[in-house]
Amino acid sequence: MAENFPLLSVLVWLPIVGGLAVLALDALKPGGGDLRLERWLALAVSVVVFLVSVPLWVGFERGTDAMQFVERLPWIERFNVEYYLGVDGLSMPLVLLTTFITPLIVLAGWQVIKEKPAQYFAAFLILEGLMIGVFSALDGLLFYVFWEAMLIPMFLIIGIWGGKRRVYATVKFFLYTFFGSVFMLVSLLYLYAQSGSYAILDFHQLPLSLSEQTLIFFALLAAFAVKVPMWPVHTWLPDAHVEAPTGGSVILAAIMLKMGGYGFVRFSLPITPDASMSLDWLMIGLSLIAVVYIGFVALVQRDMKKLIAYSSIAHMGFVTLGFFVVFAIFANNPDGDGAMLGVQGGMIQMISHGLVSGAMFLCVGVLYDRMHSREIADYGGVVNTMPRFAAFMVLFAMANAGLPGTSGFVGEFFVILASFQANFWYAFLAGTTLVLGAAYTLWMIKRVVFGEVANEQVAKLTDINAREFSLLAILAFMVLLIGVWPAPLVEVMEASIAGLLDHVAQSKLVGP
Amino acid sequence: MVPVSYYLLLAAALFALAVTGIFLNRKNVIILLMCIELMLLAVNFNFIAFSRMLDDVVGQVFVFFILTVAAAEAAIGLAILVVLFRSRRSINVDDLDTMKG
Amino acid sequence: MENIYLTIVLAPLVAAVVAGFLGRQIGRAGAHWVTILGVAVAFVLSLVVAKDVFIDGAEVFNQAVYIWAVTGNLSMEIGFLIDPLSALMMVVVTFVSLMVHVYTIGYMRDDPGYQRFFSYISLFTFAMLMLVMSNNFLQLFFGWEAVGLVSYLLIGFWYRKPTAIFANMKAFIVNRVGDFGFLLGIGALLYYAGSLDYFTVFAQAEEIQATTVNIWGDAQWSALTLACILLFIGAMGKSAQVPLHVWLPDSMEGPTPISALIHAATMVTAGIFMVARMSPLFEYSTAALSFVLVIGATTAFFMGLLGLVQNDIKRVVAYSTLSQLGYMTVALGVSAYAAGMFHLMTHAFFKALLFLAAGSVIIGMHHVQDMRQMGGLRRYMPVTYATVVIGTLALVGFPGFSGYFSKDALIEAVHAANIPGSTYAYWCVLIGVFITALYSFRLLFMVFHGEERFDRHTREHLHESPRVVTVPLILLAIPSVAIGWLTIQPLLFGGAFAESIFVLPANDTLAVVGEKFTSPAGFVVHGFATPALYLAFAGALTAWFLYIKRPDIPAALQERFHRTYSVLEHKYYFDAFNEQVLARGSRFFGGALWRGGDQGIIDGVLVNGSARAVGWLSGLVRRVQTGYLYHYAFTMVIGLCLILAWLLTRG
Amino acid sequence: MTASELNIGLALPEIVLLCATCVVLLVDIFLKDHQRAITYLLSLVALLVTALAVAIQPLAGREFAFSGSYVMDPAGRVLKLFALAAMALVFIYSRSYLQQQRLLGGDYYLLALFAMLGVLVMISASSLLTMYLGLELLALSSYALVAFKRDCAVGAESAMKYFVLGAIASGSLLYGVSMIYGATGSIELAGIAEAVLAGEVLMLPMAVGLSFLLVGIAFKFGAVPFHMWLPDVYQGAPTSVTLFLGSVPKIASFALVLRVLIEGLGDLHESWSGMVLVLAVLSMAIGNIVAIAQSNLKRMLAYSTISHVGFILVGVLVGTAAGVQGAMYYALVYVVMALGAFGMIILLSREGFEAENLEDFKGLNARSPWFAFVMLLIMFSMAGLPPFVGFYAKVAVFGAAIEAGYTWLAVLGVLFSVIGAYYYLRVVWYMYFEPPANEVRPLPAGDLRFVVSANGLAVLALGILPGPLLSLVAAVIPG
Amino acid sequence: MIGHVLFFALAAVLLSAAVGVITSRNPVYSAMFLVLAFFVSAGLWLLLEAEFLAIVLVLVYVGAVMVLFLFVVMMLDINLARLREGFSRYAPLGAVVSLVIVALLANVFWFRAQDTPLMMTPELRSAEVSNTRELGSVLYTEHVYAFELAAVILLVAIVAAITLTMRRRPGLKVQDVARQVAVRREDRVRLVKMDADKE
Repeated sequence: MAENFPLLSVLVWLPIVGGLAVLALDALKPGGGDLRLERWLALAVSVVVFLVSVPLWVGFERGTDAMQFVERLPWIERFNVEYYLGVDGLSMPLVLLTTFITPLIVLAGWQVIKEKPAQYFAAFLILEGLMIGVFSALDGLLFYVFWEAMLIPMFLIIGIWGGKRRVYATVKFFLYTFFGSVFMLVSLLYLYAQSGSYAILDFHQLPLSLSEQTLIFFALLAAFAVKVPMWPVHTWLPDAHVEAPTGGSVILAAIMLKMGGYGFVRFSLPITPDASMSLDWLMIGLSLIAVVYIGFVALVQRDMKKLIAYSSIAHMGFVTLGFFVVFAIFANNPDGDGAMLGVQGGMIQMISHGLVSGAMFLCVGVLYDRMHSREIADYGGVVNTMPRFAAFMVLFAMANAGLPGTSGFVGEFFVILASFQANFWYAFLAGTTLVLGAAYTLWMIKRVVFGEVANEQVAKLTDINAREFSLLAILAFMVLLIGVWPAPLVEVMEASIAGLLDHVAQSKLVGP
Repeated sequence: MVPVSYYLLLAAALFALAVTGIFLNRKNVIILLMCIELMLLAVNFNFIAFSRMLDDVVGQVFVFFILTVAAAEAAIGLAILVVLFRSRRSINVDDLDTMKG
Repeated sequence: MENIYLTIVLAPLVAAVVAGFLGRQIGRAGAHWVTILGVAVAFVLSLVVAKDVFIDGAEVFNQAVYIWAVTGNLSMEIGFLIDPLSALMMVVVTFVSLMVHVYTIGYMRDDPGYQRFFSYISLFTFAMLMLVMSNNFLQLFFGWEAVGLVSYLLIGFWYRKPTAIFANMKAFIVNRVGDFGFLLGIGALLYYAGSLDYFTVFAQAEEIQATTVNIWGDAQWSALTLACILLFIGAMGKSAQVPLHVWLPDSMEGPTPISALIHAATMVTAGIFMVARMSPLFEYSTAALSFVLVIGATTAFFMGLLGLVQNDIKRVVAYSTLSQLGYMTVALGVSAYAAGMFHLMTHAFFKALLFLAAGSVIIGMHHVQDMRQMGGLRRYMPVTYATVVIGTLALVGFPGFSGYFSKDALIEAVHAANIPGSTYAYWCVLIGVFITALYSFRLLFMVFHGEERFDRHTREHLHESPRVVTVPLILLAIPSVAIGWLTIQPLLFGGAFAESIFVLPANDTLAVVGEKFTSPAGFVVHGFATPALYLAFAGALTAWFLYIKRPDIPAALQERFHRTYSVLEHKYYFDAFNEQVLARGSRFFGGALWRGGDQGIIDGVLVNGSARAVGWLSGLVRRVQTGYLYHYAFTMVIGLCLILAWLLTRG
Repeated sequence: MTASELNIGLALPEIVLLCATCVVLLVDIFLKDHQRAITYLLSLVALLVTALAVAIQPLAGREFAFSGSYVMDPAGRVLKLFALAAMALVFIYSRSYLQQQRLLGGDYYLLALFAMLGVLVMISASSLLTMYLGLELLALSSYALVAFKRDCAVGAESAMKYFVLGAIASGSLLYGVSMIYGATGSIELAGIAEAVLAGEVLMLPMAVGLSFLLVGIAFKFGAVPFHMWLPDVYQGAPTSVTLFLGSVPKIASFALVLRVLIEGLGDLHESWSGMVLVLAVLSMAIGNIVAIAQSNLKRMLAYSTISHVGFILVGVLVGTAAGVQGAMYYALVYVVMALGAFGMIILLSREGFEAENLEDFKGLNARSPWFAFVMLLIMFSMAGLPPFVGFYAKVAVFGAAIEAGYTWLAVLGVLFSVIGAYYYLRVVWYMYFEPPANEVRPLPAGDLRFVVSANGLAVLALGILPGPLLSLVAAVIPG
Repeated sequence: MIGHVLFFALAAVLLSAAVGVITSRNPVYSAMFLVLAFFVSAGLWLLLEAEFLAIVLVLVYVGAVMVLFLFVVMMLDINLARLREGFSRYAPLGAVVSLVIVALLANVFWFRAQDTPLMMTPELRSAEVSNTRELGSVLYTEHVYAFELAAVILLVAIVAAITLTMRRRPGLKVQDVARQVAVRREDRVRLVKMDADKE
């Protein structure tokens, strides 16, 4: 492939154009017509996008924290905004995660979506392009554009194809995230006013006083904490997940939550290192609350999706814990050996959670498609009628509980080890997830999968078909692969994280 | 002759009366239109007084135009009043509350 | 050699995968043949390795297989450490596993999940081998949790049985509590030693011991003590030590072969193995050793007592397992790691034997497990009877049987120890011998002797189990008898574990025991000079008296001491406490957080509350827009006044 | 008085428009109802010709005419062209509506053309006198337009309210002008600026004048607390008139602010910025909060207008070049969005039925996905979401505020925009998430269909490539 | 001195008339008070030597605008009884507001205006100066643009007034010649073909 092939642009725009093409295809044959064409087109587009994204992995130069696949054009000259794309070890895996998950979502909605399928697939394709844009934008305003624009398709996805309380859920989702994001906008504008540029890398170098940093930190926190979501701004997530269609839940859990985490490493930590340092106690505290508090809350959920949603919050707590425990480690240990472990743990946890929670939601989707219920109490003994499905479900449940050998383990392991380097009690509280995570996940599995056939509907269930099987199998393969051999993933991130930590370790305060 | 500020004060009082008239009158729209005329009259006093104070004719020119516009305004105001009356059979200010909130 | 090691590990894995994914294609026979082949290969190669290590005295093998991940300066690897300790474990694991595989063919003959079962137990063998062969903490934890997973799957193998799926969840979660400590222990070691590799960590044991850490208040702990206790919490979960023992009796809900394999012979001993492996660390922390000792002693004695009141044949064996695990732990506590390992090995054989024999009885009784409905079975099942007798004698420590050697050495070592808690431990293990004999013979008499308490229908179908069942029994009976005699010399006193187990000279209780040791025969003779043997005889005699001579007495005793009995019957109320207080408390706490915190405060007050506030404000403000012209004009005038007043007062 | 002082050629656009309007007036008298299309076309031609006159005018920076009472500069040219284009769109949108509602007279076009003339005059006003006359021209035409659906009681009521309050506002404005005249001795903006700069000003009368002037300006813009007319008028007027009121006069209002506050009284920025700040905050707050409770879309959009005015005023009060540019950009962008939004209401209206209630948008996606999508673009743009043009308007305004040190104001502003997002979302949710109340598919005329689509896409296109318009604004408002 | 007396006298009448305008319950009275106010204002303007405007005020307002007002008042058949209901409840509030405005402005024009040009008394001008000439000389030159605009505004007023008030009554019967001429036979006569009776 040519040196200056605009790979990232293609990744951003191809799905968007593809989505529009799907819509156009639908519009050109009014009155319904044959539905197959659109979904094949959607699948083709998403698969092509995935294939196009593979060179990112192959051609990625390891061992440097420089941005790669950079594209840079002036965009809004008045504000010195650029169309500036590029990836490093932090964002590239997330781009790949996005391109990997989207075809699965298209497949997951294959026959299930009866109402306006073309719009459904188009929404997801457009969403994909915007999400890739978020991960690859290196210009603050461009980032924000993608970040916010993403809300629109998601808003529609939950609102149109969601469950009974979809309107409440989707409006809550939208306003919650919008509320958080506008603070980020203000901080971006402020950074622009100070630096005269919107390039994120310029922001990184911008010296700021501690009070400025603190305010910017909180502004960014508002945006990212809502997205992650961190306690106590997490309550949109269970509602959104519960009401969203399967594909929406998957994309929400698998990718959208990661944007918050990504925001921390791309913005908060490098732009406001001193504020992050001085406020690490807050972030660590919130993360630990997320792990423990949410763990208990998850225990009592009666709705499968809600339970998984809560478990997502707890798992994302590990991400933020990993990112912010580095400061405590620095304070504890000047050479900061474990800091690397923390950030890497957080990053891997993001990727892994993307796969595992996505898979869990797909599993619930499989059941929901058949029974139209998400209530745990409506199930029981599914294994009797759906043994193959049950095997997958148990596997993903185990991954969710962080069993070694699955991807879910890697991140938690890293983060717990790292937090021990900061403080025993951090590790202690984080470690409770071993028990709590197992408890809520397995209790659900026990009630849903195992036992005698609970009722007639369960007795009539049919096992997963080839489409569903292949979906789950692909995810299972990835989950196990990362669990057994995370080295390649760790390797691509290594240099960028090292660069980040070097940067973060240096104060950028101005003045006395 | 009296100082300019006398005229200004007179105009201020007139203006205040006109304004008060507008929100005190709850019955008759026509009186509102008259109050508006009073208000413009007050403004005209200001202009003429300042014109004399500055010894500058522009102020009076302005008054000339205000008078013109005020006449046009009165015409349109009354036309609207007629329309209103035809559609409602009333020009009671209290009745003009179909739109609110 | 590396290829051999890899083959040992991978053969069961491949077998498991084949049986699991292609179960339908290869059929039932295919499934058991492929897995038995896999485990047999592993067993044979393990023997080769054992010969290499023990007889040829090969160098310790310590090498990475592949790099799992590298972060910063820390390299995490998957690798093997082959030394006497792991070699011994490999042999024990593969042998018992092989026996269980064979036995399963008969036991599970009619089960619809036949292939799945074979796949699971092969997978278990793989996981257990990974655990014992590990050369680092990461892989140790991997294996540790993986055996837990398979245990979970196997306990819940009969997934329709409500008790089974409750038991498996309980087992996993209780184990997770242990793993929680274990992981923190690993975290501590990584923090203080900067590595996950065994030897790198061991080399720094003394430095870590010197480091102090402040956990709570002003108390200064040795970092090593902290790490060791945390690690031991892991062992408490896996090896079912009080108070994390509650899962093990319930795990008997699973099929009997796995009770033998996992919950008697191998997995539950992982904790013992781990502590032995970590001996270079534990040695430097007397506090940790005392902790181990007290926990072990408590388990050994009090869990044995519970065995007396159980009527389910498998549960009796299960409590006996708990008690014996306590014995092993006690050995670890007094630094007699080798004795612990020795008892682990002998116990693996005779306890697997007892479980499989119990399984054989259960097959014969058509899955009736209540001993009160048995009796006089020796006539119908002679082979089973014979093997049970052997197992029982080994268990109670009849001189010459394997259990005798290991248990007696262990008790002697405790006697020789003088760390805090050793006196308590000594009395516990000593009286434990009496209890052991009592419940063991109680089982023997209730099942095989006395009157027949089963119905006619059962009797008509009652017969000896098929060859695939009895052959493993016989094969297991051989080491149950002989292995002690054969191996006590090299294992305990010959320094076979010198390369694996490190004991500080000051703690070396086995050396004290060894001073009197001349030969196995001498050891047997010496046994007659110790109280243990007589206590065992007393126990057997009591059992005979109560269950053969005067079967009415137990009921009377039960009446008489009903309060004590009730405590025992309720297993000291551990389960009640866990369910009523911990589980229910967690659910209550979670519910309170959910309803009160999430729905009440965050959603109710903050989120929807602010939405409501805006809505309310909206309704309020819109009322200002009355529709009346004069109000509009008034607003404008007020606005004008305010602006005017402000500008005029400002300047 | 020399020809060069008169410089009559500079006022060519106004002259052309006036002549064209007279032609339309004369032609219209002789037309029968079914021939009104000619009026319509002639009106469009009038706008086109005027636009040409604006466009071809040679312009070297700032030029004055009529002894300094008329000014033309690049900013004025941009505003004029924009206003003319908006007006043309208003006509195109209105044509079929007028037919449907049987409002067949040519009066609508005529009055609107006069209003347009007023707008042009305001844009080019460089003395308070011409500004006043332009404003009255616009206002009087607007009053008449609001009332022009004669058999509609609501229309007459809102016209009456509009008229009375508008007259008070003009009175107040005039009072202010008289004070400024007294304080500076000039009614020409350049003269006023000069006097201010030289310090030859009577400060107290100036303060009084400023207060009254601000009331007038705030009223024209519709800023709280001088906004009370706006919801009633927007709701009561025929939709085609609301469409007009919601779009073109905003440009005139901005011109008013630009000419008077920035160019004339720019050096008194410290005096007036505080008051504008209060107006801006109140407008953002009240507009957004009250809009939530509305069920009539026209009324809701009226409140949304109020809130947008608040945002525009943020740019104004900052007073820096960036702020003024932001305000101008916001005003232009707002016009585009408002046209689209009201255009959609027209599009959904049919004979004897005005789609002015939120309920009427229920299930639009099921009935007409494309128009639902267009409305979605416009609503999200109004809510200030990227990648739509409304977002950059907010960026421009708040960016300027932050550069000038008003970070807290920007925070407040974005918070209100979050509240505001709710009611825009509600429109989208009605269109997309609710089942349709009826099965009526809107079948608009071809030109309407085209223009609405183009309008919606413009919102998107200007959002994806916002650079040119921003640069244009930056170029015409020098720093 | 005479100037002062005249001013105060006229001012008093003006304010009284204004009060009359806003308090009269009959719009006709209000209109008459307004006329009075205009007359008095014209007098005051004469005092200020703005003769032209004074005359214009009387001519335009009293002669045209007020007639228009009265015409409308008479034309519309307004129920005067209802309109006479009082507004006393809000009168105190109105008084307060108007006093506040006056106070604020008085502060500027009086208390804080000493020693400023506001306190200046304009000098009487010589008799030769013609106010009308003065105005006329600038109205068509400097302010020609404004003048034209004023003309347009008047035009708008005409157009608007006609538009709003002229109506075609729906019930009005008017001949449409074009339609009469265009009538065809088919529109008027329908030939019905009927079968013969088959009794």
